[in-house]
Amino acid sequence: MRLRKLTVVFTLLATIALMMASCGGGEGEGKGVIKVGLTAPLSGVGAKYGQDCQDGLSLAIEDINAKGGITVGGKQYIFELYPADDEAVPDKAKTNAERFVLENDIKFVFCPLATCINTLMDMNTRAGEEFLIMAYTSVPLYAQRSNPYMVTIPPPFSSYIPDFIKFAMGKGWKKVALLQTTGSYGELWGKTFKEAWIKAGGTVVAEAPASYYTETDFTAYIQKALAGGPDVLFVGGPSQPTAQVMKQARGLGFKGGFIVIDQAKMDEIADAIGMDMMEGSVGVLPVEDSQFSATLPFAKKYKERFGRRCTWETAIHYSAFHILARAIEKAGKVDDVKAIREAFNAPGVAELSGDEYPMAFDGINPNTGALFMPATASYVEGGKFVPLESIEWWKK
Amino acid sequence: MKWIKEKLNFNLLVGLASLTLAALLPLLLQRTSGGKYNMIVLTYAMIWAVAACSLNLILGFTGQACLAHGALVGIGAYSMAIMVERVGINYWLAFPLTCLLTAFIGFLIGLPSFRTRGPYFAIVTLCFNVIVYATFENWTWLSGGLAGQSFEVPPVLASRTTKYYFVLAFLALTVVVVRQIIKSIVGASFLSILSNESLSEAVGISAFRNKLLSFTVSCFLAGMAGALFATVSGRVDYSITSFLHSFNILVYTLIGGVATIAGPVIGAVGLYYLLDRIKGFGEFRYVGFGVLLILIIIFFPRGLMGGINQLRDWVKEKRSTKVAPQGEVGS
Amino acid sequence: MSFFINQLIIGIQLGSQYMMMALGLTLIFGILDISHFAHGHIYMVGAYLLYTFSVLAGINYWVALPICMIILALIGVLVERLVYRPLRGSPSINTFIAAIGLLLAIETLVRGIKKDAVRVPVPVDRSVSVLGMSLEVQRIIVILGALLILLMLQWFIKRTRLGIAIEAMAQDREGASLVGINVNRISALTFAIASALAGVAAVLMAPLGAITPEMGNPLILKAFVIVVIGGLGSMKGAIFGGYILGVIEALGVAYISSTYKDVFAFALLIVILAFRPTGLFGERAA
Amino acid sequence: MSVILEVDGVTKRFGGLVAVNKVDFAVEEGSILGLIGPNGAGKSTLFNLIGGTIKPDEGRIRLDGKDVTGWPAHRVAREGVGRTFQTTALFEELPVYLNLAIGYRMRTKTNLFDALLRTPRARREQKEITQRVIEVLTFVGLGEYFDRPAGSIPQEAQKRLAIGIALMGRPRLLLLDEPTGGVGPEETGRIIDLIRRVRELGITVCIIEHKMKMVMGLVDRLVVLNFGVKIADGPPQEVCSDPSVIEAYLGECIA
Repeated sequence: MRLRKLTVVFTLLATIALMMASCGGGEGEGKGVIKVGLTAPLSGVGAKYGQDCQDGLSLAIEDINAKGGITVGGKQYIFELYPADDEAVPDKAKTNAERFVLENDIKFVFCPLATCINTLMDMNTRAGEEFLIMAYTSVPLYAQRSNPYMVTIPPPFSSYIPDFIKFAMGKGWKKVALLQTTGSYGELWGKTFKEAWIKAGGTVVAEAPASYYTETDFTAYIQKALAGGPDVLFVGGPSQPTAQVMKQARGLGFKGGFIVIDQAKMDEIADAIGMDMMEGSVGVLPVEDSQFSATLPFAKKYKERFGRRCTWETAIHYSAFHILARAIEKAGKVDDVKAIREAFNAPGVAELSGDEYPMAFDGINPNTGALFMPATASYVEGGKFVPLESIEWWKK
Repeated sequence: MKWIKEKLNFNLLVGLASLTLAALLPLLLQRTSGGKYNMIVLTYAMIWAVAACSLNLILGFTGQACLAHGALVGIGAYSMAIMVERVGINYWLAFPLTCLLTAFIGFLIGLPSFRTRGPYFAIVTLCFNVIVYATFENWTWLSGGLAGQSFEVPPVLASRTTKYYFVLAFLALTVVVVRQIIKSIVGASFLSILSNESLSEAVGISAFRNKLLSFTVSCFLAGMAGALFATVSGRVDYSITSFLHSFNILVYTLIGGVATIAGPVIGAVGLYYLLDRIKGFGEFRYVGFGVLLILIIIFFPRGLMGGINQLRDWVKEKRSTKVAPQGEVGS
Repeated sequence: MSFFINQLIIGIQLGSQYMMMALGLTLIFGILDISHFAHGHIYMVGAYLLYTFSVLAGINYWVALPICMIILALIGVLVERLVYRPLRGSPSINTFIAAIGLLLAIETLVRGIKKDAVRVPVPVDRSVSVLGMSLEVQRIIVILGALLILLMLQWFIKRTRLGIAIEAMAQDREGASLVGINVNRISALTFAIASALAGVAAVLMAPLGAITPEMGNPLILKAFVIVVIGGLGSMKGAIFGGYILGVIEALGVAYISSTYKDVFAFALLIVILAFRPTGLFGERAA
Repeated sequence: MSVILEVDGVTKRFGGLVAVNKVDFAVEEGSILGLIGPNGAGKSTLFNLIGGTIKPDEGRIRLDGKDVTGWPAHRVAREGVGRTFQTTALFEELPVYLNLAIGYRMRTKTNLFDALLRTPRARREQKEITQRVIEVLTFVGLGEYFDRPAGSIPQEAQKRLAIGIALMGRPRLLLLDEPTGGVGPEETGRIIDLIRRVRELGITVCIIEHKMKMVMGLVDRLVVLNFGVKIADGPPQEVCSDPSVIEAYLGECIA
């Protein structure tokens, strides 16, 4: 018995030692290396989301490095990605960022979650430890407090709302029932949408937000929503449960339309429940129906390689990374965060064409650091996605 | 009692030595930026060690499995941040107030909960945690929603090194508090409930009151862990109230060694550090961690410290020919 | 009125699922004193097994049902053998830690194999109209299936030698081992039955939703709440508790607040336990 | 002599079963009362009722004239009732001296703050506890085991320890539930001797016992229970010749 115990102890110790040993990262070669951090949920519920983001960055780095990297101040540099799991918990994102900055000497950190970005914003301006946050969130955090070293990639979620409402009202739908996810993000969306909807002359007949993360059966919620006799349901959270809500609503005899918040991906919903059930839905345009000519080939290449559907997370991270690379090149320095952030403002840097990149960008707001990425909604009619005109929200 | 004194002195010596070591560590760590990172990780780890010690008081020494410590730490963190930022109370006043508030909330939870026993109590506290989490997640006025509640730390505590020492001081205080309680007749009453509840009732110890007392103290310390968390992180959001934290604290306590004074500290600091270090292994690290948990709990049911104690007893047994210490019962 | 009745039916269907999970848990607790917190993950594995057989291998849904049950029962036996048996006699908090380790390992493993959520088609893809509101046939199958399973289990417990041994052990563990009941065999059997029950629940419920590695988490919490409300180890408690919680949840969403639904369900439990510290059907504390 | 314990028409039902049925008796101060009866007669239940572990459905229990019916166990204990349990109850993982110290807890006033700050009161009481532990340790003769975990000492020593724990709080009434159960004849003598010495301290003793020989020589009075009902009450010799008792015991009593 004692011997067995000892064996176990030694095995454990050996495993731990091995783990520790193999923790050291690989060293760069002759060229200079620019390290880029990503803190995202890479395990747990959000693992797929984080993986999509990581894939976008990895592909971009692969492509750039294959072309020999970038030239900064006459020296060749290649990129290296440091992904770290934060399990969608802000204080883990925070320690990840601390590690990036202190252990890995990283100056650029991508982060795809609003709560986590918030904690990063507390720390990226410390003297001597500055880093640039590449924020992937449709919550306009810059509106609440400015951060000199933050670049926000996607459009604010509110830019979709006018199109959503115009579409729904155009169908003659006036009564909406709110059925989006609970939690802070869902609440924010719900509140903003509700105000706009009422302002546009609509009414809210029922409110039954459900926890998309823990519920598996939404019938009770849907029945409550349907009891008010709505023309259209406001739904959305992660794609899978959103699909579930829509399917069950149809199962319960709902014939109207759906307004789907941007967190849910229309193509994933279509995969899950088919286009028939989505008739009359409006949401974010799916990747494969993009108006940009470079998107579809990118998505195809991605699918061939990873066997999974390409999401906007991947496409947008891929594109945004190229903007970052250009800014570094333009700044002529690899570690001066201030200069690099300013280089984003230079003409041409934050402008990508949709013919070359899966997502087009049209510049940056020099003050807030929000990139100008068009928001495009689409609705489902006759079993097909019909894109609406892309919204150049920054012009309003 | 002489022999106790000898043993205590040995433990005291080990404790003081570790404290000195911990106090000297920053001098080394400060030199490199990688070291600074380790300091941050250790600071967080020590906060969880405070929480684990607080759980140990109610779980290890009183025998009541509480699964609400995540919520309690969260309540502490939020109350600290809200008191300082929204109410405008001075930091140094808010700190003790936070501990007292958390203790009071714990007292209120304890009143109905301690009517139940064993697994029932565990589930009641787990439910409380779920309620707290759902409330903080959805009631954005209270929790600050996605942004959470930001928190201005007094300038004295701004640097990493002072934060480290600040947390270390409170960890040391926690250990001393737990020790003082456990080595006293008050702690003996707690132990008696853990050991045999009906007998302790029969010798005039009210199990209900003592459990409540132990739980209230435990909540006080959990609130302190929360206040420290707010101090170190500078921002509190609803994820801190998650019951996953309760599970983590429980794991730290049990793996380190339940019902020992050093166990929870070793468990929390060791495991937190280890889990941070193996982040690079991708998702599958949790398969390994899960299996590791099972193996440890099977082969070392009393945790690491329990294992060490067993080993020590075994060595002692081998070495010494037993001398009955007749008539040496002096204090 | 029809809205109320519809919510009631939904509640009963939710309750059927809860009941099947809670029954397994309460059996395991009553007989072995184990808080099998990984039971929800066994359920999740069951759903993935269904996906494997019915979607990937193309086996008929109704044929896949018993296969999944059997495989899950074997997994249950394995879990008992490898994880819980070495822990027999140690404090229940230790088995709880082991359960946490187990669920971490299972969930991560499954997610590592299949990252995306999967779905299985509904075997009877139709809806019927009940009092002016339509209802998927699968829901009725869940309700009836659960009842059938319940009856079979009752028959097994009351009429077969093994079943009687199980009940005897649930009521008096020490006594049972004294009269020569083989404890090892009974615990393996208990895990097999509980896991098979989870398998039925998974197979019946899976077509109604997405299959994800974390689908067991909310369910296990609810199931534990039910077991505790009903009284640990009480089968009657698990059955009633399951239906009660399902109905309360459905009505709570409809008439109180959907956002704070869980808060009400869990608060209810605290209130119940404050007045009946050992649950509704648990034996009274001396 | 005054009556210290008065049991007045006490009834306890478990489900449909009446475990204790309208039992009344009184115990005089300084005496030893024996409580006998076949298995399942309700003797231990009666002790649990007196000790406050369970509450009676009917009837009153008075200590020194004070009505303690339905009081929780810890309050009854503070009134001066010490007790042992049928299956020897100890704090098994804790060392013997701590077992005893816990028994004295109810006589101390040290609170949490005293303990944290080691106030003069805490120190004084700590000394007091130590003294009392030594006293009792010597009295029950467990000095050699004082630092051993209580669960690891011999069966008979455990029985004496259980009595010691009950004695720590200076009880006036001691309830002993089969103090010699499962103990060999030689060691039984030591325990009986201990009980006699307890009585010499002026402590009233109620004792449940199966070993008739031992009971006969020890007690001043006998109460006999059968199926929850008191069937006899009086001096030992008198009770033993009672025909209903002989019937209940199938003549075993005389032996």
